[in-house]
Amino acid sequence: MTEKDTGRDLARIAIFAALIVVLGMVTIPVPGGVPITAQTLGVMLAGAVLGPRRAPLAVLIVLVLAAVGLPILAGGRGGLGVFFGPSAGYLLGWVAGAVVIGLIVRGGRITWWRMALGATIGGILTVYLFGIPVQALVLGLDLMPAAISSLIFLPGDLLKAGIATMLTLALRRAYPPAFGVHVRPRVA
Amino acid sequence: MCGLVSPDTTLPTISLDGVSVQVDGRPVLSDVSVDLSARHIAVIGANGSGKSTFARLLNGLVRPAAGSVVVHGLDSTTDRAELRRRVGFVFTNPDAQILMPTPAEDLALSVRGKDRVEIERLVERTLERFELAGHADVPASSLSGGQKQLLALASVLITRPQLIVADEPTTLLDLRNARRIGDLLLSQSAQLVLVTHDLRLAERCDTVLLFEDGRLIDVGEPCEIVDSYRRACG
Amino acid sequence: MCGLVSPDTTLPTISLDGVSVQVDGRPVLSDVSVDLSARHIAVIGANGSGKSTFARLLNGLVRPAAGSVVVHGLDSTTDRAELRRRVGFVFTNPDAQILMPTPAEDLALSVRGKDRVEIERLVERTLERFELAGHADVPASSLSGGQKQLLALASVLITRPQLIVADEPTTLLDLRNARRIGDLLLSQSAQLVLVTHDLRLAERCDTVLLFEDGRLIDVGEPCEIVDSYRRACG
Amino acid sequence: MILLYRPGSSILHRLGAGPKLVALSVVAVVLSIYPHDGWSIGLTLAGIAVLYLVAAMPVAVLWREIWRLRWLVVVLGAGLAVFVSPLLAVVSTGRVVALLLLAALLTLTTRMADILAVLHRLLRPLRRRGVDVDAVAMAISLTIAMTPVVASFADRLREAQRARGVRLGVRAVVPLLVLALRHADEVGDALAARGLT
Ligand SMILES: Nc1ncnc2c1ncn2[C@@H]1O[C@H](COP(=O)(O)OP(=O)(O)OP(=O)(O)O)[C@@H](O)[C@H]1O
Ligand SMILES: Nc1ncnc2c1ncn2[C@@H]1O[C@H](COP(=O)(O)OP(=O)(O)OP(=O)(O)O)[C@@H](O)[C@H]1O
Ligand SMILES: O=C(O)CCCC[C@@H]1SC[C@@H]2NC(=O)N[C@@H]21
Ligand SMILES: [Mg+2]
Ligand SMILES: [Mg+2]
Repeated sequence: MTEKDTGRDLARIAIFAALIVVLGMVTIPVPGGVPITAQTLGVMLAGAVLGPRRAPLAVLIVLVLAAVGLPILAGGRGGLGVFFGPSAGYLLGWVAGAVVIGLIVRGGRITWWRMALGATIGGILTVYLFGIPVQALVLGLDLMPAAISSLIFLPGDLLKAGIATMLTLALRRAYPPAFGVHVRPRVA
Repeated sequence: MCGLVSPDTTLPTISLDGVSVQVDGRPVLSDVSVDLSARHIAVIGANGSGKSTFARLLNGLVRPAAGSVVVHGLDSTTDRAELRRRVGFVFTNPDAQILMPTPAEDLALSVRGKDRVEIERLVERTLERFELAGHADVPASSLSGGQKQLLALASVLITRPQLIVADEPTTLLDLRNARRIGDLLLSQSAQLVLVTHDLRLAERCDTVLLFEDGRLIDVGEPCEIVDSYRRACG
Repeated sequence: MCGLVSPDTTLPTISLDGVSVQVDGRPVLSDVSVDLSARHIAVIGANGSGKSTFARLLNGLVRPAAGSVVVHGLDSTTDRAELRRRVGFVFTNPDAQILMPTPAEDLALSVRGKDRVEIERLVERTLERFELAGHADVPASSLSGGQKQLLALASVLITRPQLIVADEPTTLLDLRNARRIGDLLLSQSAQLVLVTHDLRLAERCDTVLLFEDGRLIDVGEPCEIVDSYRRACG
Repeated sequence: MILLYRPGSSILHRLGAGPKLVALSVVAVVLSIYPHDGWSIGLTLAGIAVLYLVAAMPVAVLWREIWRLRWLVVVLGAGLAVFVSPLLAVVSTGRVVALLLLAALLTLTTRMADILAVLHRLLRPLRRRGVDVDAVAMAISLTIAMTPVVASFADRLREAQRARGVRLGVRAVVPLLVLALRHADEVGDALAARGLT
């Protein structure tokens, strides 16, 4: 089966979008209006499993659904207001981050160091790169204080990167077809 | 109850000729050749014997590594799009087959492309026929198992397929729901290929195919084949 | 084959007293009272009648809104941890029950806490007993349906439970695999509560419970109850 | 967590999804840039409460939506009150709460199908840039259909762990991913079988 498998592609994109939505239930609110959320773990996993082309699409779907008002972001938030809020940059960063993770992780054989690198550079660095300036802008802060205040996310995000690495490697053992779309599932 | 109906030769034919299927280089179906023109065709056999693979050949979900599959005059590799318009496929697990958030939307999806009024009329009528009218706009995930399978079936039948392929559509259901879905499938005017572990249901068909280890080992009268399968299982 | 075994009163008892269960304020089980000390207990009834809810009460997966559930002397609300150590639960879909990447790891998970050598010995022996030795370290997701259900069962039996609760463990299986799992369950020394749509299998038990619409409407001799259920289904 | 629609016949229910979305975005922008004080925020929130009444929502629904935001209010409000000023705390928190309550009102009064139709229309111009708009629309509705399924997988795995008396913690995400991916592949086949790809 070598043909392009659009159905599988679409369904996998959608399932990761759904997974990111579900992970929104795990959250810790933080002063400053940007929550700590397990959704970033979902972004890292999407990048690793879906790759650089499809992963950002899954994230974009989450953002579109949030934009039309569905309460799917951390803490049951949604609506266009979010995209004018302090966390808007981070949300954009998720899209870029998913691409970067995909590029790094799927650039060769999946290994722990590749995954750890991808999650750190794509899932943390890239996201902050978009998130901190926008947060500074919205809250009327300077770049430096904004950057320092977002250090509060770093321990959690490093932990999530570690977890994402462990999960990806375990998933490769548990379900190898996860990393190639052209194997059909066992049917009933 | 068994084997009284003779094959209806006015029905179009399903022909497999020397068909083999491989997954990851491993053969899962070997050299299957058969011509089928009965109205109701049951497919039985052990887990992993190749039943689902056979069913999925019939609308091009699986491609043969060798041989040809011709369904109602359409080649399953070259005329796949047209084939899928004519073949309706019912899966075991309705959860995977219900693609839209609500029953009404899921049915509308099946008949998209028609004009709005026509779609609404069709959807409404179909919902009524399957006793789902009261659930048109609830989340599909909140339906009961039987209702979900009814909806999955409705979304296939609403397109008036010429051939229905159903892969164990009753396994998750209780006696009454299973009978209901079985009756519904057998009462359609379309030709039916029914994969099932329910041997009683198989006996209600006109022809039975028995698979073993990726080979089609027997075709014929329901009673005979079902009995020989029962005996083989000890 | 049917109803010849009298209840074995030396077995410990499962007692429900005026048990009701609500989900989202809707009653899904109403006022169930029953004392069970038979060895093999089957539970039958339509989709949504409350069978799974009943099964899940027995190890505290579901909490009663009213009434009490006492299993082998342990109250299901106050002694839940101990209860779960003694009750093994087999789900319909093994995919949701297999928690680790490979069969060996999954079995080891069930007996974690023992010392390493002991665990390895137990895992190895169990894999052999269930004919899974050749698959110890392959992805569990690549096993066949029958093998997965065997693994799920193995991961429960390896803990030597005193009571096995199985919720339709054979629905996804073919005749031979279903019989095999059925035989395995019935041959254990533990007490067994078996939810099933397979009425033949139910008839092989010592007592049958029939549920309808969230109520326990009948308890007794397998043949009688199964027959009355068959008749009710038309 | 999705599909909160509450059927009704109020004017807000009957208003088209498109106009509602436009109104929501305009209000979002205005609320964000208008230099609020305590009074204007109070008025805004009161106005939103009135809108809930106009939509014939029971007070319990409004309360549920507010309750859902409790942590946000406490943390954001307390943080700003301590570190900046009480007035700013009231204004900023009030602004965020107002926006989220409005968004919730939109989902409460609009069918998912109508929202999806508007999305489809919004995406249409992208077709000229070579985007397969139907595929995008399909992926979006699939996501909505799949979210409760993924949540139910998580529930089932939680039960399986409890039944086996084990706690996997984050490791439980592995079987969750397996179930989810397998489900996705089945859905992909169903899409193909229904001639949708
Ligand atoms: N995605 C897959 N990867 C590997 N092997 C597969 C895959 N799908 C099917 N197979 C193999 O193909 C063979 C035939 O499978 P098939 O699903 O057709 O059997 P079946 O008769 O439908 O079984 P069941 O009664 O369990 O549904 C089996 O050996 C199975 O293991
Ligand atoms: N988590 C839940 N949320 C909502 N309703 C539920 C839930 N669990 C069970 N129910 C409802 O409780 C009732 C009994 O369900 P239960 O699963 O016990 O039925 P069952 O007899 O096991 O059916 P089946 O044969 O389909 O497995 C049903 O009406 C069902 O819809
Ligand atoms: O829900 C939102 O509005 C967006 C939340 C963004 C959270 C950012 S992403 C990077 C950092 N890590 C976290 O856990 N939270 C922040
Ligand atoms: Mg099959
Ligand atoms: Mg059940």
